[in-house]
Amino acid sequence: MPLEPVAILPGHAGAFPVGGTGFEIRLPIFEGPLQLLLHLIESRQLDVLSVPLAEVADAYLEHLARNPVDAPNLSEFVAIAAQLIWLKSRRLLPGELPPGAEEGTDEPDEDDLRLRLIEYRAIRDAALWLSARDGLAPLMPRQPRESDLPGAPVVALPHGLLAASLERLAAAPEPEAPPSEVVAREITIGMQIRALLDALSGSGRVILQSVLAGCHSRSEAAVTVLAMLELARRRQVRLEQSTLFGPILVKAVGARR
Amino acid sequence: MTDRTATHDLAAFYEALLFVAERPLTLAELAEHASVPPTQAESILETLGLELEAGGRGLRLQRMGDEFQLVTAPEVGERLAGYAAREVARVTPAALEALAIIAYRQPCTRSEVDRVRGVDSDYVMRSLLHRRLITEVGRRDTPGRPILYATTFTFLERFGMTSLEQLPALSSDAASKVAASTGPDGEASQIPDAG
Amino acid sequence: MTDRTATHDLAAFYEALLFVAERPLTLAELAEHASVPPTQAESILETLGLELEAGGRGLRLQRMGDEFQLVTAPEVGERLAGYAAREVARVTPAALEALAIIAYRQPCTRSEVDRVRGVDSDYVMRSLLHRRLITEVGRRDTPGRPILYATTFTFLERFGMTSLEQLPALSSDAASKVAASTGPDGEASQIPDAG
Repeated sequence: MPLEPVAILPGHAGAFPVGGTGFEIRLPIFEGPLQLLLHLIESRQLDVLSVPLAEVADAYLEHLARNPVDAPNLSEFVAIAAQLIWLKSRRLLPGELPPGAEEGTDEPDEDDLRLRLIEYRAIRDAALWLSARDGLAPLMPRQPRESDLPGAPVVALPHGLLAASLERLAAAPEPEAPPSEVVAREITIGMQIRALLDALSGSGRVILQSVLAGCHSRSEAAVTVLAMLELARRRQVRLEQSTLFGPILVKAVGARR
Repeated sequence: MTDRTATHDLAAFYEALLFVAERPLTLAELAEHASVPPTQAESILETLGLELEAGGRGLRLQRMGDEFQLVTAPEVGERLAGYAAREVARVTPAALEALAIIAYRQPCTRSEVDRVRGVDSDYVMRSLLHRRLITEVGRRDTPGRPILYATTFTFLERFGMTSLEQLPALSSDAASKVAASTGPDGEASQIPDAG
Repeated sequence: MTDRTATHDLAAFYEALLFVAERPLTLAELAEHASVPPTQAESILETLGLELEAGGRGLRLQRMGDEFQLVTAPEVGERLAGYAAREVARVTPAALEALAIIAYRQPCTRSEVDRVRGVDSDYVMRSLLHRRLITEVGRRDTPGRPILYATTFTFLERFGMTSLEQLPALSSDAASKVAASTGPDGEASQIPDAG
């Protein structure tokens, strides 16, 4: 069969069907080469475990020639096409089989591809299982309420705390004057998350205030705090503070005591 | 399915429903959610209450008039009190700042709090609302009609005060910091109809 | 008081504690609140989980790693879904594949997901992160220090499971393969030292 050019879709254009009233793009049908290969095998009611994969080569190439492939995954499609063509060529030229290899036994390459297919099939089945359950019978946690906690005798906080809090705020240096034009923010939450994770990679715990002490600007400190909160939200760290305004202990989740 | 199984299943449903509900539910609502007449809903709730009690569970069904809610069992109250005391005592510096700003300049909007603190206060405001330390008291009559917040009675209790006049005077620096920043919301001192 | 009664009482306490807690609690926290060693806390939690299930209650104990929370029972999920009437966008088939790989192999890196699917999974991973179905849990200690991902409580809640053990076994040929295979990043089973 003559090889035809493979149609290519730019970027992710086809991977995300655009839903809506009467307007839908749904291309390509197969996001990955393994998905396509598995479909070709199963739609012919062949057994993944025993079908010589070379037999599926033509169907695979034909599909590739007719249907566009999205650019990011093109190389995977082509790599598997190449593997299939190679498998087929070996079957067509039995004389070329390496000595010792018997007709009909799997070549190492075929083994690899078959194992990938089997692995992928298991995941696809698991995904189908998940799909059947998606949101149908969700387990719901509870939103806590103020009234949950019994009116335990709480020691009243000194109201001077409030004024002290404002005095501290007033004493803090004013933020730098806003720049006259928009400049790229030099410090991102992502950067500070990495910095915090690095700091945690040693003992698994770090005092927030000591990290903040190393910050060069108010905005860097603010971003660091946001990064810490983000990590807490993702449950990667736990925050502990035993006394008001005391040291805030940041602990990597899973860190031993 | 026997009647008893059906009742038990509906009791489990009510337990879950009351667990996720954000407020006590009325008998009428509970009946509607299970598509049963109120009398049957009542007997299902009775079953639930008995099952919780007989099983020695950590939760109980509480009835107030025709409203129902799940609450913690009295047997565990003492143990929980220790936990509760620790939780309630947790006021973060950020929350304290926001609370202080609101206390001294109430009523005020969230963006005023943001401006004084120099950072976004969305989360702390929600946590203060959740703890009933502040409450919405109306809207400022400026574009966008931002919500105005004020402190509550719970706030006074929490800080051992009987009135706002007991708040200590601020230093001039702090006072100007709190008072000065009026922003796009308009006049900070304009008090709305709390209506 | 017999041991069994003591365990039952503590199970009731844990039920109440998890009911009022603002977030999932860790085994260490639960042990601390009951003043028992973690191993005992774990067996109390096990008792609680079994009692809830055996009693056909409307609630279940959910475990993710060493964190625990109470959730509604799967049996009432369908009825409750009607109550909550939350319009949830379904997870796309592509994202479900990625999710399945992470669920079975966690913690794992993006390139492992890419490799099993034979497809670039950047977009689906970001969408799973955004929906909080997966989360970053650390980095693999191999060149490039790739980020490791794991599933979350939201994942369990959404797919109606109380623990990862409820995932069905992978088809037998593949199970060993998926568990054992190593990606380009190196050892799949190597969990980073969290500290």
